[in-house]
Amino acid sequence: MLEIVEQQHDGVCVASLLGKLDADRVPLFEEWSNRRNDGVEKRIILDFSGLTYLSSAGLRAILTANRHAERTGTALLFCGLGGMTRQVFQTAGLLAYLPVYPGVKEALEAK
Amino acid sequence: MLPCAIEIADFEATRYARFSAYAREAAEQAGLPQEVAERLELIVEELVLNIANHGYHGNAGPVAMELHQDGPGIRVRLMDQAPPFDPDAQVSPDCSLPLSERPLGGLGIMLVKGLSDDMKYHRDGDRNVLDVSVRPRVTD
Amino acid sequence: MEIQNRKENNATVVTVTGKMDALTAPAYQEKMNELIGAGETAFVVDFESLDYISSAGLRGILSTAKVLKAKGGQVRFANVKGTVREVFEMSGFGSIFQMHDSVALALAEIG
Amino acid sequence: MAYAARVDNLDEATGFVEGCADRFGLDKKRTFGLLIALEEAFVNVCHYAYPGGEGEVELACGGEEGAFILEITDSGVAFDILSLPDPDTTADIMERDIGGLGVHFIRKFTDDVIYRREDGRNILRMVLHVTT
Repeated sequence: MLEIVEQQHDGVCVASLLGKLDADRVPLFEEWSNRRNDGVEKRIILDFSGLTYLSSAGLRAILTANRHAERTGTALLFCGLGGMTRQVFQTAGLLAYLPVYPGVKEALEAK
Repeated sequence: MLPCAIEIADFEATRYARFSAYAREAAEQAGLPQEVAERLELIVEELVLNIANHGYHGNAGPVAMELHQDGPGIRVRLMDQAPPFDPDAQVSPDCSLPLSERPLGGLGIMLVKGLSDDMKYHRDGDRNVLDVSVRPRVTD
Repeated sequence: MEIQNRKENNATVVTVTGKMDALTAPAYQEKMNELIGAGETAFVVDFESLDYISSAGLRGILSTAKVLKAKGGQVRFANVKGTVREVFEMSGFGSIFQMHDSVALALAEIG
Repeated sequence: MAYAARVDNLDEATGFVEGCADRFGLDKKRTFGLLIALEEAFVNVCHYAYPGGEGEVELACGGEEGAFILEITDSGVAFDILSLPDPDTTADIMERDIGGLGVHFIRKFTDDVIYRREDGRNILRMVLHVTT
């Protein structure tokens, strides 16, 4: 199961990923990111605190979304990485390259 | 429950969860820590998808998995009849490259290497045999 | 076809899912021979999720049962239902094999 | 529909006949029996019709006066599978012969089954009545 719940915080879109982002759920995420990364939003915060599982297929989708966002001028911010998802980010060497914040609050405060 | 095994004569990528969910359930039933079960699930997903997509090039083929208790952890053995392929010998993508230049391939094997604790490959006749151990870790 | 096996007390429970036909029956035979070769002597074969069986499947069952019997072992079948059961009865397998309504009942007979 | 007479084409062959039976409106239970009968005949052609060589097996489905018809044709050596006796289904496990069940199923799961040899070809015609 994967659910993407969007909320507005001070005019910034916060998308919470709930459930699993594995090969089966990648199309759902791609569909969402293609729809959302249209350059309208200046900044989207992806909250991973409700994500229990992330595989390389999910990671590829995230990296693709990130590239796409860079082109359309949207900044993707990541937060709420814990346990499994943090290990996956770390193992793939992404922590140093993506804007990762502890929680939504810190991501909102980021310049 | 352990040891236990599952094999699919005509495995295709779309059915990877038959293996990954099975592995997780077996680990949980064997009373292994949640974090071992979670890593095992991911490792199995990556490996069987790799077999289906690269080993069998998207065609159906036989894949078998065995799970054994391994001290405080679990050992998974995966067997397929695709051309010889040793995941352990693969070079991981260069993580010092900026994101936009980094290739998107190779991430799966990289995760498997990072999340497992031991990996041994051998070729047995026409089969690839891969043993991967997952042991409890103290996470920070 | 998919085959699962697991150890339960003194027996090995083998679950067969899908179709047991000329294409897949050899995999069943191979798996059973491997387990018999590894010293397993008591089997419960669960057909709960088997939805097709042809004579090739029956041949696989019969030949492994013969090997097992020669070694003093036993095999029992659980959840043989619907058309699969009809095929069993039609070929006289109903009278040469022990069939049980559940895996637990079959295991209880093995003791 | 023609297939190379190889067992690994069984899935495609059963898929084809299942589709025909579905369009004809054959119920699930009868379709199951039909697929078993098909498999037995198909595998038999693959194993015995073309010794040492390759050949084809042709499948044709059709409906006729409330009956579903399946014809399985090969141009291999003349052989009538229906000439085989039914196995002894009462023998005990060690005495049971491993072969012979195939033709038993073909007879059991069809209402009529007719073999004919025509122009150097074997044709096995299976008939399933819808009203029975």
